[in-house]
Amino acid sequence: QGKKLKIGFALSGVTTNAIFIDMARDLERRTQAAGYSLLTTDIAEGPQKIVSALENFINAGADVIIFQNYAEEATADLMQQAIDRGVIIGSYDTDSKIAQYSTMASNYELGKVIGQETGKWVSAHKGSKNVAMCTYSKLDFLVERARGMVDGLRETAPDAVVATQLDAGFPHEGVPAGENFLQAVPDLQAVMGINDGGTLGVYQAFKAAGLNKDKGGPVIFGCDASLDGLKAVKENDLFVATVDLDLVNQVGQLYERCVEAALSGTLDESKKLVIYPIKPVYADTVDTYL
Amino acid sequence: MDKDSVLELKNITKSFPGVPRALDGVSVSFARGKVHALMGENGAGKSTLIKTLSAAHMPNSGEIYLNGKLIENMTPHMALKLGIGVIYQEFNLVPALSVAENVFLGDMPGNMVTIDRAEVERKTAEIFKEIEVDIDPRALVQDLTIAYKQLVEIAKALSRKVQILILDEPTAALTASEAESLFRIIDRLKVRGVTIIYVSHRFSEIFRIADSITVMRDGRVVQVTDAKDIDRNGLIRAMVGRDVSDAYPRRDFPVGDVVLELKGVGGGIVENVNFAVRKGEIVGLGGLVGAGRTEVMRMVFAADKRDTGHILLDGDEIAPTSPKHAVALGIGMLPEDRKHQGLFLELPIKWNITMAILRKLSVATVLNKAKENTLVSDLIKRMGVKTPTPMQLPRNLSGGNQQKVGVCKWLAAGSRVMIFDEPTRGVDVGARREIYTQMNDLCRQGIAIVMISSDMEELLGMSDRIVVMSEGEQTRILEKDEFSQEAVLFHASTAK
Amino acid sequence: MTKQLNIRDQAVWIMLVVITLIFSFAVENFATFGNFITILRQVAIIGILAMGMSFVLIAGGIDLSVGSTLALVGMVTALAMTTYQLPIEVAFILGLMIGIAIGAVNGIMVTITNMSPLIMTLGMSYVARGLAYMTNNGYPVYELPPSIKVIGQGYIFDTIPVPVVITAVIIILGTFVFNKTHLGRQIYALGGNSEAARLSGIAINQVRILAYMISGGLAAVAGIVMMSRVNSGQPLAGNGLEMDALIACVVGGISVQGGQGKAVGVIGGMFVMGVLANGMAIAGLSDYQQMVVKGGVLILVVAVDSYSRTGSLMGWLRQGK
Amino acid sequence: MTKQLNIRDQAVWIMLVVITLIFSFAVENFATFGNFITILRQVAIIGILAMGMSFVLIAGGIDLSVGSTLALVGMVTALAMTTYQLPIEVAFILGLMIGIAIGAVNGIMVTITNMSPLIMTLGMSYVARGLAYMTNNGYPVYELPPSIKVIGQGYIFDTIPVPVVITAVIIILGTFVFNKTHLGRQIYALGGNSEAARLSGIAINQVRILAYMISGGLAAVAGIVMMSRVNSGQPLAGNGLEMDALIACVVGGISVQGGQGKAVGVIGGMFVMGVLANGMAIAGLSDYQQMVVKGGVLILVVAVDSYSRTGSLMGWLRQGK
Ligand SMILES: Nc1ncnc2c1ncn2[C@@H]1O[C@H](COP(=O)(O)OP(=O)(O)OP(=O)(O)O)[C@@H](O)[C@H]1O
Ligand SMILES: Nc1ncnc2c1ncn2[C@@H]1O[C@H](COP(=O)(O)OP(=O)(O)OP(=O)(O)O)[C@@H](O)[C@H]1O
Ligand SMILES: [Mg+2]
Ligand SMILES: [Mg+2]
Repeated sequence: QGKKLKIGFALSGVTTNAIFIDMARDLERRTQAAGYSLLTTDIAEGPQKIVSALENFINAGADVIIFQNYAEEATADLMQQAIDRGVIIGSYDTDSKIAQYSTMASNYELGKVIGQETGKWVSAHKGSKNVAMCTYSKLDFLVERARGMVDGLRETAPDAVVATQLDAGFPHEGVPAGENFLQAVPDLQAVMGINDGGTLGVYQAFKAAGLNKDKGGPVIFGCDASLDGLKAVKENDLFVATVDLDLVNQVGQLYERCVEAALSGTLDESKKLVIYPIKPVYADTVDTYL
Repeated sequence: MDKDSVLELKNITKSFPGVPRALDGVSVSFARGKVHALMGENGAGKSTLIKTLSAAHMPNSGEIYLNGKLIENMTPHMALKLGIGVIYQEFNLVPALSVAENVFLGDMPGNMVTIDRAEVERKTAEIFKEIEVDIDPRALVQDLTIAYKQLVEIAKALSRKVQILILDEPTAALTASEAESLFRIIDRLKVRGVTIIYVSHRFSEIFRIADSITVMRDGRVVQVTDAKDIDRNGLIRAMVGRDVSDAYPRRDFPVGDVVLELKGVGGGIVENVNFAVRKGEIVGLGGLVGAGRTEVMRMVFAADKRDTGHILLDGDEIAPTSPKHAVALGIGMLPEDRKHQGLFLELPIKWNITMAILRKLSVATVLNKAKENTLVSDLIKRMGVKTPTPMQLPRNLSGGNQQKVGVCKWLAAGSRVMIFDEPTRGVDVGARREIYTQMNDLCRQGIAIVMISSDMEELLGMSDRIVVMSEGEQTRILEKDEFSQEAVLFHASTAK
Repeated sequence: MTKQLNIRDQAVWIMLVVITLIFSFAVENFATFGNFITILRQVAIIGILAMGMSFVLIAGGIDLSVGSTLALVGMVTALAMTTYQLPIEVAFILGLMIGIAIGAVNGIMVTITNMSPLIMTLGMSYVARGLAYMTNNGYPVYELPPSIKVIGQGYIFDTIPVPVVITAVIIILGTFVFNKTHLGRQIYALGGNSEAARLSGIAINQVRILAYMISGGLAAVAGIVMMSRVNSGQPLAGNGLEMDALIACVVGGISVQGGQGKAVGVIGGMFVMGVLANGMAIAGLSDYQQMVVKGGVLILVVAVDSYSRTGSLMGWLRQGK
Repeated sequence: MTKQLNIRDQAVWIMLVVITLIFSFAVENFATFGNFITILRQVAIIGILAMGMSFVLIAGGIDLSVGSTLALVGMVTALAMTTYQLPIEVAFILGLMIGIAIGAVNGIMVTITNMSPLIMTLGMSYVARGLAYMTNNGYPVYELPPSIKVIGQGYIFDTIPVPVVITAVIIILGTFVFNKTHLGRQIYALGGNSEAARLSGIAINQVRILAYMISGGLAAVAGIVMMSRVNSGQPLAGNGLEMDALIACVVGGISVQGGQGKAVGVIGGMFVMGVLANGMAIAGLSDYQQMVVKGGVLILVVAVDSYSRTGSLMGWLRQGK
């Protein structure tokens, strides 16, 4: 006890994506309160960046490393090396064979929930059954999520078709994507997205085109339950739902487990893998998240 | 075919966009061990002919025979291998490489893979010794002045075992003494059986070295004679198609008050230069290569930094801080290196000519294009710039015509003091005469002129006074009655 | 000469027509009025950036900082209007001044140190991007005053998007500057041969700095339009747009060597890129395929353009063999 | 002259020492042997790319396709070894040949059409990146043969990482080529004045194409090292590394204007960037701060380097005013 810990934290999008920034802020708060130091690195540039980040964390003398472990084969040796030195590793997004603790929701399963919710809506409403999709094909775990989205949609709306799809992970990418959706599929019924960022841009484009719920404009399903996504849901217009993963809290808990282990030297095997809950958030429940 | 003929051209034609007949069925042969002068007005096609010989250009049609053998699909590499060496009118050096590496560029001593640097430098030093110049083989070419670059070009051509050596205006940037050592080299090569093709606008040189003279006009060979069978006037007539008075045009109007005065100007290698120029007067600056003439006048124009001394304009001290400032004060300067300092090779001739007077041509920053057009076509006509249209790019003009464009720019500027640095470099007799007339015209309008020239005849012929410089210092001011080649040379080589 | 000039100036237009025709026939829903307006709106921002970039390119430089400048200006302007509650006009002027200041720093540094503009503006792009993030700790800025939406999302006469009008005005002004004013001529002179320009009495330092300031200022305008289009300040906005703007210029015939090209080519360049991106998106090409096609078309247009200027393949090949 | 030369060649080394000292004193855990080795390993790949890039830069071109080439080669090599079960050596040769082929296409296109190398290789970078994704539908390739791990992760004498050895060998070879061989000097000549080189009988087309092939080939080597370092083929690998390689070259004194700089500067350049990135990360600077510092240092080094060559500030300012 009373030890000054050093925490390394690496996520893809931690500099750019609101929900991930929220996580970093949360950890900042927690570390500051305890008087620990925190190193944060964005690893969106790909696995080579994870490798460098881990190397740097290890050399910096980190006691705990939490990172988005989306390419474990790339980092297996380094992770082992860190553990051998007594570092506690928290694996985010992957059930790690090596890390002491993991927390995750399978990206495929997550995608499935997005797809299922969209499908439910499509089935329940009259319309063209044409669905557009925001993807982000540069990162393979998001390719995986998109696969789940398509399968989920098919489950709950067998007659729906993914009529068009474009890469859009951020609002400024979502705006032109939304415009193109409208042009490519004039009778579009719904849009499902791999996250909130891109779909918020789509939402903006739809609003700019004068579409709204009353006019029967295409509805939007996001993911991540970011603050801005939740606010959009609360407007109770085209942005119908987002999906909550309790992300900030889950990562916070992962952090607490790792810190506990680092301080006490013992692991809580019962919490080795925590799967976070996946819950769609609609306008009626949104207030509990805000 | 002539038995002595080394090189024979048959029916060579070459066209450029906008210039359908740069070469128009040229047939000519060059004999072994002879010096062939190639003469003609600016734009006659001399450089183009040379470039087809070295495969810098591909001719549209025609045949080239070397030692009686037809050469097909020539490349520059092949031309060099066949022993055709060329010193081009425009420099072809690599600025960031050393002098030695430039001399042996494309043909460096060494084995298949590696080069032998020491050998390169040793051999270069040898060549410099032979041609009696003093350049450090390890210096970078970018640090050399234009005249030294020319000497490097010469060394470069000599570094190869040539059987035909082509020189395109090699002395345009040289003074008499460097030129003389070049002639001695040519004499020696001739004895070894090397064929020389020599392009120049300087008649004295031609009669000094040429065995035979080939005259071109409008892309055609109009006359081939033995040098001894033709005189200067005959040659001019053959070139220009009319008589051009040989003497320098006279100025017979009074000179006025002092306009520009230099007092103790120094900076760089230059120290303590003092002279004055009056209204309507041409002051010549003479000296050997690297004497610092260009440098002095660049300081006056504020193109380079001046360390000491005073410059007076109409008796008032001025301290121009930039060329823009100098131009605003009424000073103009035609630089010596037209390719790098004078022209915008990729911008239309028209734009080139008005570049120094954009402000005058515009009202509230908007250009008056009608005014620009009349001004430009007027100047093009007056100077006889040979171009299909004012929108032509200077890159596509012959060397002499490029020079005329540069002169036009400063004629347009209407400065009160004009600095001409080698104003007729590469310019043919006819056009030379035109430039001189224009300079006299400027004098008549009361403009003061400083003329830097390495052409002795021009210096003696055009100047009212000659300031002679040597190694950065002013050694003597010669008045008109003291003018002579010997006097200039004597003071130019006076050591400090 | 004249004939050659025509081919070279037209390469981009020919390509534009070809691409448009292909998409019109091959892709359902492409050739509609609505989509035409969509394309216009989508190219507007690139058009503004490209117009600014063309000043720097023709002056013999390059400006890779425009994408980040756009983001920083968007963030600062958005924050000024929200967190700091400044009047909209003040926020806009602040944004513009930041853009111009960034341009001035680029220009002054390049001028004083004579460093490569590529590196200077690349470095500046990192700095400006980092600052854009830092202004709001990485978060976007939402809840802008509703009245600014008209800039990015509004229409004139109910059909022409406001950003398109802004771009059109900027391109007309830019073309005027290049063709009719002495500043335009001086920019060509600077890019064509800076030493000759200096010795012609042109204040090349001023002209160069001005060119970068224009580029920075127009990046700021683009930033404000983007902010309004996305209805928020986004720190990642404009990421990579510097390359798109550069491509629009080069495809439009403006040489990265400086001193060459016509500002009007920017229009052709931005439409080639815009039609291509929109057409492929509507056709449903995957992102991967889009990358390949975009790269291929870029190479093709510039290769044809450049080749038509430098003349015969075989001649060239033989020469340097 | 000699004095000037010294300053100019040493700017990068002085900067390196300064940065290293600052980090050593200010940042705990920076100045350790382990971290020194880490930095070496982290710069190795950039060093390989930068060495290749320096050939193209000195020849007067630029190669923005190396990052994508690295990814494509990594993917193809990985697939060849896994899905297609080819022997490791065959897969490596295949990867190398792809890199060299990409370089050849770059070089040939630039040579034939005389187009801007910036645009050609930028276009190629899109194409190669798209292809890298397409080879395995956007997914990485895992489960490589264990034996290849040694290339990216192994050690020699238990201390020196294998990638570092590979980089060292490549830099030594590259320096030899530049300083001692005909090809090296011809590359300088080509970059310094291509027309002079041509008329001196240098086969400039061949030399240029060769330079691009070397760059492509070394990008392929970097791709194989990267593949082994991350123990998988990754379509996103090398993203942005072309800029880092370019920066390493320029910081090391290699001019983007061509014809100038020393290959050995690449070492200094890559260490400045590597030490900076590592030191800031260990110091716990945020990514935003890192961006700002990286941009600032880039500007600073190149500005100082360039300024020390072009001489006095006031003189320059006065002249072009
Ligand atoms: N690359 C080119 N493109 C277009 N026209 C050209 C080109 N090179 C030369 N010309 C034209 O060909 C003609 C012959 O030019 P050339 O350079 O051979 O003349 P020259 O006799 O060497 O003249 P000078 O004495 O001025 O050097 C001129 O009309 C010139 O404008
Ligand atoms: N041996 C040399 N090698 C290289 N440069 C030299 C040498 N001697 C003098 N110089 C340079 O020559 C310059 C002076 O030349 P400047 O151009 O002013 O002379 P100039 O009389 O106009 O002669 P020219 O223009 O014919 O060379 C100085 O900058 C000096 O550094
Ligand atoms: Mg000529
Ligand atoms: Mg001189």
